[in-house]
Amino acid sequence: MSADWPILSAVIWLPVLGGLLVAFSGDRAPNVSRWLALVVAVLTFLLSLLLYTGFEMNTAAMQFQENIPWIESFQVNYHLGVDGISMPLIILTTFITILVIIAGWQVIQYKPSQYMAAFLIMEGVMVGVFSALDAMLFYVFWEAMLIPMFLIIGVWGGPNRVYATIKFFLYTFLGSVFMLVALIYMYFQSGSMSILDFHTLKLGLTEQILIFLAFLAAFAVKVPMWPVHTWLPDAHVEAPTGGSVILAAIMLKIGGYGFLRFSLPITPDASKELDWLIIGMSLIAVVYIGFVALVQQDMKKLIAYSSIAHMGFVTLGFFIAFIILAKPEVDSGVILGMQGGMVQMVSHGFISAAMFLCVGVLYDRMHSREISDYGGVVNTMPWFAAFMVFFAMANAGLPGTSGFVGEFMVIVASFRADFWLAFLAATTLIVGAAYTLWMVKRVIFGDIANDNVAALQDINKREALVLTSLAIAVLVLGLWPEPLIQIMDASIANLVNHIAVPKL
Amino acid sequence: MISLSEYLILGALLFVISIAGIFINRKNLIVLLMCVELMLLAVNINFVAFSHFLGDINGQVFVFFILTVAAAEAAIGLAILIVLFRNRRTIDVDDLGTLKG
Amino acid sequence: MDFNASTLLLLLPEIVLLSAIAVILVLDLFLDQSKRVFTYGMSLAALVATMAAVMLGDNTSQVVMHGAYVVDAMGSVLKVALLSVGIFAFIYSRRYLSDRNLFKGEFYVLGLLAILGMMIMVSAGSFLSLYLGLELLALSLYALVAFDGDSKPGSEAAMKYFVLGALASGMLLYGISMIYGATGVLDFAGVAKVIASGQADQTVLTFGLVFVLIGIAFKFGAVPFHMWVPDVYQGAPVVVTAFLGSVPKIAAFAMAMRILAESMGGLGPEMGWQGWQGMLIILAVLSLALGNIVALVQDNIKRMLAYSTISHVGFIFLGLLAGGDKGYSAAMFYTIIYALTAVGGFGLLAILSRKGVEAENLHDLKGLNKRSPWLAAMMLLIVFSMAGVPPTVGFFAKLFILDALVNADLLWLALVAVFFSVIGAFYYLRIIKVIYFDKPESEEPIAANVDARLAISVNGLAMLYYGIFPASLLAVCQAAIAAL
Amino acid sequence: MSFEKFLFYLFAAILVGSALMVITRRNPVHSALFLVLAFFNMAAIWLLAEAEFLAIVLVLVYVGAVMVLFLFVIMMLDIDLATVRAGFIKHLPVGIVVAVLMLVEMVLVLGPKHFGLTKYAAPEAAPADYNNTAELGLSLFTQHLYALEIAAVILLVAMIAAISLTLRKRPDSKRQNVTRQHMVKKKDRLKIIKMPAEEKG
Amino acid sequence: MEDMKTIYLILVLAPLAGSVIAGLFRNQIGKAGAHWVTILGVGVSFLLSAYVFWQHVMNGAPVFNENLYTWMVVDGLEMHVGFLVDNLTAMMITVVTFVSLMVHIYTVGYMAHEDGYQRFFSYISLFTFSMLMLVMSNNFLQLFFGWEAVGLVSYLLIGFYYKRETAIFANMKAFLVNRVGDFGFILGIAAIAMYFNSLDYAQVFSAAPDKAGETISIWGDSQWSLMTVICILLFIGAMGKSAQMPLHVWLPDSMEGPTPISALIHAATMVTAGIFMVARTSPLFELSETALSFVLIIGATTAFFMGLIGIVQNDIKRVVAYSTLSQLGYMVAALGASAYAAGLFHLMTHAFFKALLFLAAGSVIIGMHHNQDIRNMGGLRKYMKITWITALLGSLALIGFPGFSGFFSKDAIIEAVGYSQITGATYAHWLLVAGVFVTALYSFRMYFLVFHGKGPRDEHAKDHLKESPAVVTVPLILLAIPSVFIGWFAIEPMLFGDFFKGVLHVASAHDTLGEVGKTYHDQIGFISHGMMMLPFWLAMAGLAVAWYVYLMKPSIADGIRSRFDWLYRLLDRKYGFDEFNQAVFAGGSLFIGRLLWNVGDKTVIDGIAVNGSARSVGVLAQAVRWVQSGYLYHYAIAMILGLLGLLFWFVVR
Repeated sequence: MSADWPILSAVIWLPVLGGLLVAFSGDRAPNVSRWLALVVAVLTFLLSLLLYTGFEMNTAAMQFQENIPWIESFQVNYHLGVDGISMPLIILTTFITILVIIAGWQVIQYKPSQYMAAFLIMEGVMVGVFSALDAMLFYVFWEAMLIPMFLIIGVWGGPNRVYATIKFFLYTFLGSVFMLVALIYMYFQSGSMSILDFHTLKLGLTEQILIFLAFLAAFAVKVPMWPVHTWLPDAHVEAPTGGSVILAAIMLKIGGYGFLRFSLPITPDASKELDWLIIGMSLIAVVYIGFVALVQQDMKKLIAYSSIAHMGFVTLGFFIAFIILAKPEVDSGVILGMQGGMVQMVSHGFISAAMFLCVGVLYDRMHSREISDYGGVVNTMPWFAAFMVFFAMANAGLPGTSGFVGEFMVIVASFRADFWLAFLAATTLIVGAAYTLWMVKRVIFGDIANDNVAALQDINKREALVLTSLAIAVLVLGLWPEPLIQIMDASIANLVNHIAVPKL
Repeated sequence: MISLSEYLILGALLFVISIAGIFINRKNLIVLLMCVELMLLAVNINFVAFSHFLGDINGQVFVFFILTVAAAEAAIGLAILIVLFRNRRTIDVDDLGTLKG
Repeated sequence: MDFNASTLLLLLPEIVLLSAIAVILVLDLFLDQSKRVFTYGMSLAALVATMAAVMLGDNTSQVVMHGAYVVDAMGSVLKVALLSVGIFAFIYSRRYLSDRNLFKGEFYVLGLLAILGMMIMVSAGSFLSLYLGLELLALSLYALVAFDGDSKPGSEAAMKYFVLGALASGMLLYGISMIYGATGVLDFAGVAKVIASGQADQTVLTFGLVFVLIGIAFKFGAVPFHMWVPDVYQGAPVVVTAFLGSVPKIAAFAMAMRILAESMGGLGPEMGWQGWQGMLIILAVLSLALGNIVALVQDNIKRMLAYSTISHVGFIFLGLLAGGDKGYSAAMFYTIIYALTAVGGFGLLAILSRKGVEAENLHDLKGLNKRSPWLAAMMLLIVFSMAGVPPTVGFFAKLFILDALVNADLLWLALVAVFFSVIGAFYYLRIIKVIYFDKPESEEPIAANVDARLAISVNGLAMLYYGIFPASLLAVCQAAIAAL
Repeated sequence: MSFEKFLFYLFAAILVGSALMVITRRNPVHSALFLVLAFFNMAAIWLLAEAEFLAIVLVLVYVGAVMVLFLFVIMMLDIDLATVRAGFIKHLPVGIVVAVLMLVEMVLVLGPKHFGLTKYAAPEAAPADYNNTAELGLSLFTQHLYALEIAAVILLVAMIAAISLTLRKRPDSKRQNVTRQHMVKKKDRLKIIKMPAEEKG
Repeated sequence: MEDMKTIYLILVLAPLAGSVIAGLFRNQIGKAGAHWVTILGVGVSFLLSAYVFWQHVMNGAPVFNENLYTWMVVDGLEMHVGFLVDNLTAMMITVVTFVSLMVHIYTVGYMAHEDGYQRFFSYISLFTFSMLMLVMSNNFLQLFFGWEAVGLVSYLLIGFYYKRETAIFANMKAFLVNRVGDFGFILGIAAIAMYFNSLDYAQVFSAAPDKAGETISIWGDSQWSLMTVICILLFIGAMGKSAQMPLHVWLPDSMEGPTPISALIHAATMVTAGIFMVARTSPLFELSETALSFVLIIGATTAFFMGLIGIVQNDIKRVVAYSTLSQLGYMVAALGASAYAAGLFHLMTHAFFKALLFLAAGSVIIGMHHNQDIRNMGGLRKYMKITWITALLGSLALIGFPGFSGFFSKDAIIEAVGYSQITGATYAHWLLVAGVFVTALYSFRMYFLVFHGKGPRDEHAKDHLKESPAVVTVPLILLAIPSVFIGWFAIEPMLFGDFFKGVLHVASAHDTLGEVGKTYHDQIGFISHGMMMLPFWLAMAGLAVAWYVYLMKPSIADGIRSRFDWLYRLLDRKYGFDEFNQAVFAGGSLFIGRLLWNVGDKTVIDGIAVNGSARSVGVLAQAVRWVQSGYLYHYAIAMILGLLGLLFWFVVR
């Protein structure tokens, strides 16, 4: 389906231009900037909903396509389009952005207009990443994300922000440049920069493996996968709440999305050849990182590590496909795993956002993220505590919340691959609950730990609004994931059919 | 007869001497400038020799321009030297070490 | 004799510029210091007029003046580029110079003469005119570096620049003499013809080539012929650095193209490690490595940007050595963009410098975002463009180079290049860091003239504009290279 | 060995020797003078290569102008000779090694293998009516007109640069302004002040 | 069927509605509003349950199995949310809603002066909803949902007194230990999903016999029976929820929650979810004798050894808690012996009498002003008549005094296990028999210490001792009725009739209840038969010993304690499970976590790889920088060396 008017472009450029406008509005009248930003964000969200309403579920083809030449001599086109894989992520992006803007309403007093602008620009660029069908366009958006994020963490971040931002930037930059070389290489092999053309490009195994590794460098850093994950805790700890939210809720997803859009379809044979690597890294993420999360003293660090562990499920879900495909006696589970990974991404988008917002709520009041500075918050902030416990439970994968769905699907799927894969993956039930609940216990429960806690005010209406909307999202997705599954079904099935056929 | 090779090796000798001069003269910028003149001389002999052996006047024309430029260069070089000396009261190369790293 | 009046028409840009220089030189003598701005205005007008002459002129490929002067599209494009970058450099200089009692006509005259030298280099058709253009440029630059006669670093830098520059031009001449000896001609087309015929002694040619290449490498500032770059960039007044760090790169590119591609093309990429491709590979890799690594530990921005220049030169070399239309046009694109970027970066430093205070250390940029968000944003764009982060144009410049490398089966070089780019990103981030993350040391607002503000805005936004629409400039470059 | 060759080697030997002197002399004045000697010998060698005009120009321009300029500057800048040679010996070995290596590499290329008489036969002596100067002049003003113009500009640059660099208005130096001296009027110099007569007290 | 569907929906959602209202609008509706709205919700549920029970059991309504909505369909695997209502479900929902209703009413009195009153009601209503979802599910997924949801509520309620460090430690412990069980459970579900490609009970059960012979390779080439693997995995889940050794450790600690919770969740309903689940999946368990043996041994072991600990406990609630553990062991053992009906039967009777005992204990605690140490009590029968009587009835039911409900269910289990032929049956049988003595001993030890003897040792408490209010005592009475009588009425249909026909599958080889049934004629006959068996006499002996040792001659108790000091300490430390877990699992995890963090993340990845490479680049930069010395001759030599190098490389070579 091709829309009569370029919805995708609108969803990309409206926030970008709106962001520039907000930045220009300056800080003389901060409320104007804030409202302007909110209006832009809401409009963008509404626009993005058109993608859902106009979406055709039963096809794997790209929809809402726009294709105009950009750099003709390189066959680089401004080619946009969405399928069932990218569309939910776009809506997630536009949704979360609204929350981020509301969450930063009062908290951000230093240059609020730039803050809001950075997030809006970030939003547009991230939507661009999800909707780009041209590899170069994708890469441009991909890298362009770094700039606003770098500033968000650096300008509004914590005391150690310089180390964190530079680490964040260099890590991701290092990862992605190798992807760039791979893209260029494929451009010469195919004579086109279209991702869809790459999908059908015939490549030898060695080529595929090298390309796969280049992609891996980019996506593994973004996801992030062990052992290239250490930027994430640092970045999260230093980032302002909104930055953490966007980072966890969306930017990490871009890595996972990259696997689906690039690694798997372009280099299926290499993916198959190296599936053990990814699966190994994923399981290490789940188990190792789980244990590491357990001993964190800093709430944000803990949640950051928890994010890494949860993202391990995503990559696991994607790559067990090859083990299942290699087992002739098992005839299903591939789609289940991939869908599981996707659901996990969306769900983690909500939950991690909520968790970081919760920490943000506390941080705004006490200016500390140390678990030991808290204790008995429930006494003074009962409503907040309710939210926090709810999201903690979702984080621990409680059925009925979205956190369960993806994990469940991936575990079920990985069982089909191998008992021990499922076994190790399922340890998250225990470890994930352990670190989450232990934190909740130390922060929320108990007697009032100190005078600061005693002076806490419960959440205000704005915070409640943000947390409530996330809670609803988490619940709805947990109780009825079918609509999301339906959106993705055709695209995932198509992808699975595609990777099942060797390219060699 | 004098072969081209002999001219060229003479040029090479001058060239090498000028290079060595630049390296071993650490105390006096003026000698450095003279070394540069020596190097241009080495080049010029090449051109003259080639011009002679190729029977082509262009080589000599080139030398003519090199001489012109070298004169201009010397003027500017010495002017800079004077500025430098005015500022620092020395033309010791070893003292030209504030810009580094 | 192929000389007639219409030939002069082809030389019109140079003639216009030279006439303007003469007029300005004389008029300036009669101007009071208070009216010196008139010289400035005339200089800009001269540049604009020259640019108009270039643009309106015929640029179909032809060789005139007995092979000394080449008219072609590449020449025109490069001339326009260096004139425009020159305009930026002039605009940034005004307030800086007048704050320091350096606002003299000589500055602009020397600058214009340097530009004239570069234009001569750009359209040089023989080694002779190239050499003369080069010397015209170099002599003007030596003088400009020492322009602030009371500056100790300035005179030191000028001396170093002069000695090393003379050494390099000596080597270049030695190389030219060898090539002349091997081929018997001095014009590029003739050399190319002799090489193509296979009559020339290969060893002698290569021998000459090494020396010539050193001349080119020196002009660019490629490792190990880069030693002057940091010292001169740091020592020269920042407005001179802005000029010298940007425009001459375009001329150097032209020089490289004329010598390597046009005349010595036969020793080019198809010869692989036997020809200049191999030499450039060595220089490029060294430049990328050294430039990026040493820049990491610099606190003086001018010096940091100097090392950054060295690394960018590595990239330009990569494009050149990749060869072919793709490689040359990528290198051309890169060079033009780099010049534009560099002039913006140094220009901003000039804007930030106040009377008696040089903005040249990293901490001088502290909290710029707080003091002037707009200037900070422009610097952000410029720095990210240098780092090669999309959507700034620096990314596409690098992309096209990488593309050319992959095309030339030099994938490993592409990987080396991107690897060092990542290392290099670190020091660019340091600049962004001080601008955005740090608290300003003084809240004093930045006093910049309207013209400088306008120029820096155009300059910064150009990074973004060409980043979003790189195709236009790229097409121009490709067309120019294709017409060679 | 032909006479020509003998002359060549003689001049070459003096040339190289004086070049070595240039770089090794403690006193820059001596260096400059040896450089002059080198130029003279070079001029002689050029004569052997039938570049008469250039040989003359070298002597006239270089010895007559440039070297005088050098000497002038050396005299002007009062240089402390005692420190000038320090460290010379220390760096000499490195310099020699580099120079020898360099020379070996160059000679390998420039040797008879590539430039011997078999490759480049010695040219016939020019006919008697051959006028090197005229030939050069003809070439310069036709074929190399463009270059000549550029050369002119280069000289202009040298002029501007040298003047702008060295000419400085010192704020503390006192200078006459002749125009203003001429324009001076009586009333500028003399002021008549009317004072009331003193009263005797 | 549509109307039934509506009824089921209302039945499930009414408590949820009550919970949400009480939770979200707690300030608006106030305390009274909270308990009214939730009691109303649960009351509706109970009435509808009773109706459903009547419809199914009395009127023989057909089994209801319908999906409400599709949770998701992916990769050919359909997952729905739906209800399966048969006799088993009907019995479960009736028990659950009845006990829940009682607890709701009781709570009005028990919690009257506590903070978080509304929150409490919200929680227990939510629990009722979750439990109903669990038992009414027609598929494994929804079962798991309810399974975890009750776990969540249990977590919330154990930590109800969130200021108390022990409470919030206990609730985390409970959740985590349950998670260990769920870990197995979810793997079991995954296995089912893989081999049956469905999670629907009906589909799985009907396909199960075909899969009986399948094997699964887990480690190397060794082949395991698929059914054994699935069943053991599922049972691990049950071990967590139903607190079987070694996953029992959370249950005693869960007594940190308010007493009504102990009654509702940690005695009557939630902890029996494991029993329910195994019974529900009996078609699978019947296919694996290995799994059944495993179940049997675990159950019997829990039954005996946990009972032993009950003897040395002094906290009134903990005694009951260990009793619960022990009784759960009995139920599990019944399952292991394929006497599912007996297990469920005991589940039901236990639900009543254990809820009764807990609530009675709660009543005592109210009377004693939250002093829970039985050594401080005594002679309470004088002050709290109703509590005393009902507690006595409950205790008698617990020890299996003939005629009481517990007698029927427990005797049936012991007999059934006696008939079992599978591996470990003999071991299990003897432990269960011995357990009867232990049960009687700890039950009546507590009873005598609390209600008999010379009045409270705490003189201060004496002054305030009085009977609890009606909201407390009425539920006691209401619970006492079924505790006494339900066995009499239910034994015949449930154990030997066709109450569970079509619900529970018992392979003919395992039909132990059938063996028991051969000697069964009627209730009187069963009682008289039972009174001739060893368990009855052991129970009486236990009662007598308790009377003698704790009431008549307390010095004997001390003597025994000092004589068997090692045993006492072993029991007092609960065999060291807690210490072991704390040291090995909690401590080990933290140790591993710190190790991985400090060594793995901080030192190797960040320290060496990331910062190390940054540092080495910096060192390199400094080194190269040193070459840029500022001296002209160095610069020149660099150029010359460059020239030399290039010449050497390209010309001379």
